[in-house]
Amino acid sequence: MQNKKKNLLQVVMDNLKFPLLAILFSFIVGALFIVWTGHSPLVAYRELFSGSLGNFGRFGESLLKTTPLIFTGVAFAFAFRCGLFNIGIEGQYIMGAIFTVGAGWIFRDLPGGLLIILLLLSGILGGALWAFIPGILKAKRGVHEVIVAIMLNYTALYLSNYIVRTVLNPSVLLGTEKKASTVMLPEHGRLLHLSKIMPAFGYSSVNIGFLIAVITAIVIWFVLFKTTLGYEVRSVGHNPYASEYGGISIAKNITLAMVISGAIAGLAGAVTVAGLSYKVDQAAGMPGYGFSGIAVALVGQNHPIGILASALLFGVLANGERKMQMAGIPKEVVGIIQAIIILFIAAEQVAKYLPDIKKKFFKNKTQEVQK
Amino acid sequence: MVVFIALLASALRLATPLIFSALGGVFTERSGITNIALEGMMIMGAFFAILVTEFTNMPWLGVLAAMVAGILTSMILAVLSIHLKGNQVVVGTAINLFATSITAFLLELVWKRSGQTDSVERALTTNPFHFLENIPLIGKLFSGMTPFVYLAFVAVAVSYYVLYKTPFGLRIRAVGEHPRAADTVGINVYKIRYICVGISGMMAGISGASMSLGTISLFREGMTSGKGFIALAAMIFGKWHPVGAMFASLFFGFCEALQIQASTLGFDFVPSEFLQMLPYVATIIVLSGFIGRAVAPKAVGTAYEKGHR
Amino acid sequence: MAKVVEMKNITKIFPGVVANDNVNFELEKGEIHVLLGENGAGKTTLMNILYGLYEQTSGEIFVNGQLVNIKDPNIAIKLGIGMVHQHFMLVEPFTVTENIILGAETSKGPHNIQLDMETASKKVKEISELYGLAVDPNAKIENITVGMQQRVEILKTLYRGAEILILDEPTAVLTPQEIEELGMILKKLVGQGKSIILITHKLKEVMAMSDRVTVVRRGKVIETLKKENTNIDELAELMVGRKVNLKVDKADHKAGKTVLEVHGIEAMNNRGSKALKEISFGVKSGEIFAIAGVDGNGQTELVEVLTGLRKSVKGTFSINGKELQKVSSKKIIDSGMAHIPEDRHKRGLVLEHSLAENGCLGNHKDKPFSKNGILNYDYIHEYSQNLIEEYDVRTPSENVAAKSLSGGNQQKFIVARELNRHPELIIAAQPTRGVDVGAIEFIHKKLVEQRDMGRAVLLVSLELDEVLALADRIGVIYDGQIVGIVDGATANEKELGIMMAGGKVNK
Amino acid sequence: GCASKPEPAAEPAPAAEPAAAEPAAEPAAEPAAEPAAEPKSELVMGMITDTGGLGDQSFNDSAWLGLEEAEKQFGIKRQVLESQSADDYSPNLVSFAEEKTDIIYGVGFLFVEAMKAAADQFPDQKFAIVDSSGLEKPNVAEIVFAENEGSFLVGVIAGLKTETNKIGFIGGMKFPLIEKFEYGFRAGVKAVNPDAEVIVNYADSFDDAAKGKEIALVQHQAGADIIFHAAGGVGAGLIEAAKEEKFWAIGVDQDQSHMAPENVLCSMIKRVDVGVLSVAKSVVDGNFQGGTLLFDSKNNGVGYSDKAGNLTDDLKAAADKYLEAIKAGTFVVPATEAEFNAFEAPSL
Ligand SMILES: Nc1ncnc2c1ncn2[C@@H]1O[C@H](COP(=O)(O)OP(=O)(O)OP(=O)(O)O)[C@@H](O)[C@H]1O
Ligand SMILES: Nc1ncnc2c1ncn2[C@@H]1O[C@H](COP(=O)(O)OP(=O)(O)OP(=O)(O)O)[C@@H](O)[C@H]1O
Ligand SMILES: [Mg+2]
Ligand SMILES: [Mg+2]
Repeated sequence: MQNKKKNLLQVVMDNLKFPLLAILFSFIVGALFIVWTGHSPLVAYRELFSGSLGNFGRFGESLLKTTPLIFTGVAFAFAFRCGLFNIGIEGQYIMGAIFTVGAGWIFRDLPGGLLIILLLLSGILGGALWAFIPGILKAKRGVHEVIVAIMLNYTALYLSNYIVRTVLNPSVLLGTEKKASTVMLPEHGRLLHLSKIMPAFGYSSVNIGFLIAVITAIVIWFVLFKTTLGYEVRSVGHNPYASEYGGISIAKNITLAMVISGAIAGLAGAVTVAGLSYKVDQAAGMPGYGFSGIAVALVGQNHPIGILASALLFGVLANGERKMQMAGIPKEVVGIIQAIIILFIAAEQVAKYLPDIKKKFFKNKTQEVQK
Repeated sequence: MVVFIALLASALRLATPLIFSALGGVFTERSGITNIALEGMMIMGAFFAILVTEFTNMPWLGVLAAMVAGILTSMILAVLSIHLKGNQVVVGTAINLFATSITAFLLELVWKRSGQTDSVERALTTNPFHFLENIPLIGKLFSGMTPFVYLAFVAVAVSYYVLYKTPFGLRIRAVGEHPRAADTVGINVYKIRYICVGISGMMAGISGASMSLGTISLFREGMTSGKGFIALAAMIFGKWHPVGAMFASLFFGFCEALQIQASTLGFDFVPSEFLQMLPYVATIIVLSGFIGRAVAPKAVGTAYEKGHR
Repeated sequence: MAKVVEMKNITKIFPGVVANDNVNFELEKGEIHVLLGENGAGKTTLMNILYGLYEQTSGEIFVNGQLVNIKDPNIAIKLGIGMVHQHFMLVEPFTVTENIILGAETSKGPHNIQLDMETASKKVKEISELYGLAVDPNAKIENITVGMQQRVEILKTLYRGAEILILDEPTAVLTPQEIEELGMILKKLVGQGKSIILITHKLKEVMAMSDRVTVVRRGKVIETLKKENTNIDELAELMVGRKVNLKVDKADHKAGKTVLEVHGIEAMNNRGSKALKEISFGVKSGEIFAIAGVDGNGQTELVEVLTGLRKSVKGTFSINGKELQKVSSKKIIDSGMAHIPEDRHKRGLVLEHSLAENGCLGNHKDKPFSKNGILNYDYIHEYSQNLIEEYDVRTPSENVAAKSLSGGNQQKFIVARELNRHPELIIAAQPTRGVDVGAIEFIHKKLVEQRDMGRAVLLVSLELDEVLALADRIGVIYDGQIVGIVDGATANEKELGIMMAGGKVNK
Repeated sequence: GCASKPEPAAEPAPAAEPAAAEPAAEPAAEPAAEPAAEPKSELVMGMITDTGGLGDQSFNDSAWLGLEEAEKQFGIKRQVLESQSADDYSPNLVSFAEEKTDIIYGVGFLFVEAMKAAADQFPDQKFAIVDSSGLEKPNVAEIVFAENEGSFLVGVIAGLKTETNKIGFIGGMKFPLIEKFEYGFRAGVKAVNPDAEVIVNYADSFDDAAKGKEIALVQHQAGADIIFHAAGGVGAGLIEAAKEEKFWAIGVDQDQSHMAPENVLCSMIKRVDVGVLSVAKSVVDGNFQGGTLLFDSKNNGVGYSDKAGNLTDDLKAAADKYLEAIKAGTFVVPATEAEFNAFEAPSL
């Protein structure tokens, strides 16, 4: 038992070492850029962190920013565990959001609790449907999911715009004037703000969507590591041939993993709509959650619990960025910091190479071959 | 007829940046590297083309700068994915984010405002072969044709020649299919891959320049609007072949031109959103094998480890 | 005799493995020198060092008397060394000519930038005629036979002007006739002044083809002998390190009812051509039925069909009367089938999973491994601990990743898992490939034990010795057909060899 | 046009007159009344862009210009937050509110719902929203413009100027605000030249300048010799095309003639800067009030401008004739498709 605990600590340390290094490094590079703009990095970073952690309200706003990142990070990680690269979270999110609004209209007369559950389920359905396409095409026809998903992202964007402009437009449903957004979600279909339970959150609009996100992460952790479904998904991700040999259907698991990933992405859309925006706007571009989700998942080592931490980091960065902007520091600095974190994590092998390089240096011997 | 020529001319212009980037994609993927960073390299190219032209007033120097910027950006992908064996798609994603941020950052630094640079005085937006426009009937096809349009087709021919008619091309294709086989006959797999990623950076750089210097003579944030991803799709659509990639790019260009011309052609009863979806949906259908299966180079996406079996 | 290659005190250390330990090796001009050793003895490693694919940890190499530093294959090629690898290094969508000239292209045009395919084709033709290696220079690799592919590999080295040829297990994929042809080609090459290193662990080939033999065991050179001065038994003993008893002790078999019934099975291979043609046979309880044959005659496809990993296009098969040709592999497992796969890394294990998680692969959906979709890790761990203990798998614990085990121990773990299913039918495909002698004996013993317990065992093996030692009945597969079924006790090697080559035996 | 006192426009008439008055035409050129006399105020004014962000060549830039002017005139401090996505609107509002910013501008009609919620949440906080009305909150000033009127005027100019009887319009995205430009413009063309055809395209973007150029080229090839845009950054492509192919572009929001003096015929003017500045002034003066502030032709909130001098006197005279009629309420300029279809050109 003693032994096991030590192992756990070691595992945690091993997994943390690298992301922490990456974060540190990218903050240093970020500082160089800040200096370049003639600002003090110390001031900038103080603004950044006070703006996101300075008081409960601000912290609440950071959690609000964190919420969709948890979802999209976990969504990405789940597919990734099955060896799939779900770059289509963007589109699945959009579909989840628009489905939610649609359901909000159709079921507007249902009582609150039931309506909210239906809304979340609709979001899940929207995302899942959209992810089913690349999933089934990969499983049955071997089409690369990345390309299909990219194509579907744009398709979702335009489809959503069309729906906003016509089907769900207040001018169509309510006969009022035409708007660039859908009808609003009815009041009783909106998620409760946490400040209602914990007044300390004050003005912050962080809502129970955050709790849903955390629960989702925990559930996905359980599914991945404690259930046969997760076992099969991970097996297929590591070795599809062996999985097939063990009676596991590759096609089924690929499709399922993609669908679940999309469902989580869709849930992100649902929670954002029901907890924050209450509608969907006509948009000229992607919301960008998909790409952030990839980053969050990678920094979190594709582990749901790690993702909770890394989503919080990215949420803090994104929220704190506001205060940096207010202090006159270009918002791009945060983008650069994020890019460098991802690059660093992507090149994880650097760390593995370091000992090798050392060895070479000292012994000047043979090239080592990694298994 | 006039409308058709206009449509064609429009498609050619819209396809030009796609052709360059898709060719870049062909080179990288043929050598075994997935290149999702085309978009980022295009952004870099578009920006530095304008930056250098702004300060030197020599647009061709701007194009050169775009190429260099593209190549340098591509080297991030090369080093991280070839030597350090990082996940190629992840590295690409990061490069895209990086390029978006850094260009916006430099834009503010240099022009003291955000969003958009000034127009450069001299750009490359005009047809270098004006006499072609006097050809009866099809002359209109050439109006608004920038040097980049011609260059794109030259690039297709050169790429085809290099890939299929030279020893270097043979080696590229071998490295993408079976790097170990190439290694055992003394071909430096890493070197080939570096060169190919570099070529893609160069191509995407020109592609970006064709949009900034060649089209609107300024740089705007977000101006590439996902064209790098479309180029990637065009490359796959074109079955990893330069000529195929060209036709796929033309198809995408044509779809967009069609959408623009919808009202003149009289089918604006189709909601524009659906016309916009057309190329994407078409790609999915093609990829699904309903029109013919495309086969990727075997080794694409996997890092090659020397001395490993 | 001039020494063309001298390798002195070569040591190569991989993380955790000493693949070559102070090895000395010499090749004389105009000889065929066999490098003999068991799987994993270090033969390939030594040759990879000579060819510049690996760098030695220590030691020196002399080629034609010159001390050389072969950092990469380019240098080896310049020194006139050519290598035909164990796994062919051919680019499938390329033509024969393209493969041959790759890396040594002829060019023309200004600045020599253009590929000159005509000249290349001509040269390929010339060389292939000179050495009697007939190939079609314009055929695509994916469309020619394995034997042809091997010729292309040899041509590749000759095209580059190789004087020293290394062939790594060239016969594993060949039919007896092709092996004979290869022997003639090698003689011809030697006649033209080339020197050849031939890697194999097949003793008969040594006697047939070599001038001298160097025996390697566990990374060390045991001895170098002239062929005339040795015999098969001595070589076997040197290779393994002790008297080998190729006979496995087993009692007479008492076959019972037919467990596996295969009837008229046909299936395609990955390239879409027919790999199995009207295969029919049965395996009874209490017997070991072996499928013998040269690699690539449909064995892999047959096993895949029977285990549900490949769909058959025609025919039926059943376990205990239950028809299974259209069901999933999980259903087949549940019908009482256990499967030791031919490729443990590809099929047998999820290398990144722990041993515990590998131990329940295939059973993970069954009680008590899981209930209502939730895994019972306590039981899974306990179960794997038992497997490890019972089958003497050398590992620190069941928590380590499967990839950290040695090949032999991985194989033992797979055998443990499969046999512990208490199956009615065991399909063992190349169960001892690439494992050391100790493990081989252990696995053989286990298989016989299962037979004696009344289970049906289908053994698919490329090693004729293994087949002869274990089988009660032997079916010979050739070109996707069972060309004959003979009794294990009375079968002899010569008879089987003829059948494996597609010949008819008149009795 | 010459500066005339603007009338308080909206229904709940704001006590404070929109301070836009004086510098209506060239605010930057005319120094403020008594800049030195004004004590440096400690006021902080925050502005939140929509997803277009700064550099959109449209209302975000223009609003920022208004605050720049306020900074110059009243010594206030201005801060900006750029929204990355629609989900940022509400948190960005809250962020400023939490800092007790003296007034918060939300630029763009998409802010409306977020603004409504924020206004309830922070009843003591002053807000202003650009391009939207109908909130009717005491702490939200709503700055709206009669884009259709300005567009009508340039439509008149285009309708008279065209030689091919074909005129182009490029919109950013097809939503009501942009349609207001479209139908106002088309009504203007129709009023003076019922035979002229208006080719309409939407770019579905406010950034894709390349597409803007392509649309312009296509419209030009289809015969259009004058093209008007209401598409933010996409317009850069139109103006580039006009420069190359030597036809006329009509700018939007601000005078865009500097981008191509020889090819920008004139610009439709929408004084977001003035709107923003006037609300800023009301804050400085301490008479801020919620409610709608309409900027239309009457108070020179919209109009046309021709800094490059490309308009002949005839054209100007014609446009001014309609301007006066609009001011006088002789006719109402359509803003939607339905209104346009019902629109009868007035005979002046
Ligand atoms: N790339 C490598 N990295 C680490 N260990 C290796 C590598 N290649 C071989 N080995 C180890 O070196 C030893 C010798 O392997 P080698 O392939 O040379 O054997 P071999 O005699 O060719 O066997 P076979 O008959 O199976 O081909 C083995 O124990 C193997 O595990
Ligand atoms: N990179 C490696 N690291 C450690 N051991 C390795 C490595 N590659 C191969 N081996 C081991 O070396 C031994 C020989 O490897 P090899 O690749 O020849 O496979 P094999 O199982 O012998 O197959 P074959 O019968 O086709 O030769 C095997 O036991 C294998 O597990
Ligand atoms: Mg081997
Ligand atoms: Mg070997």
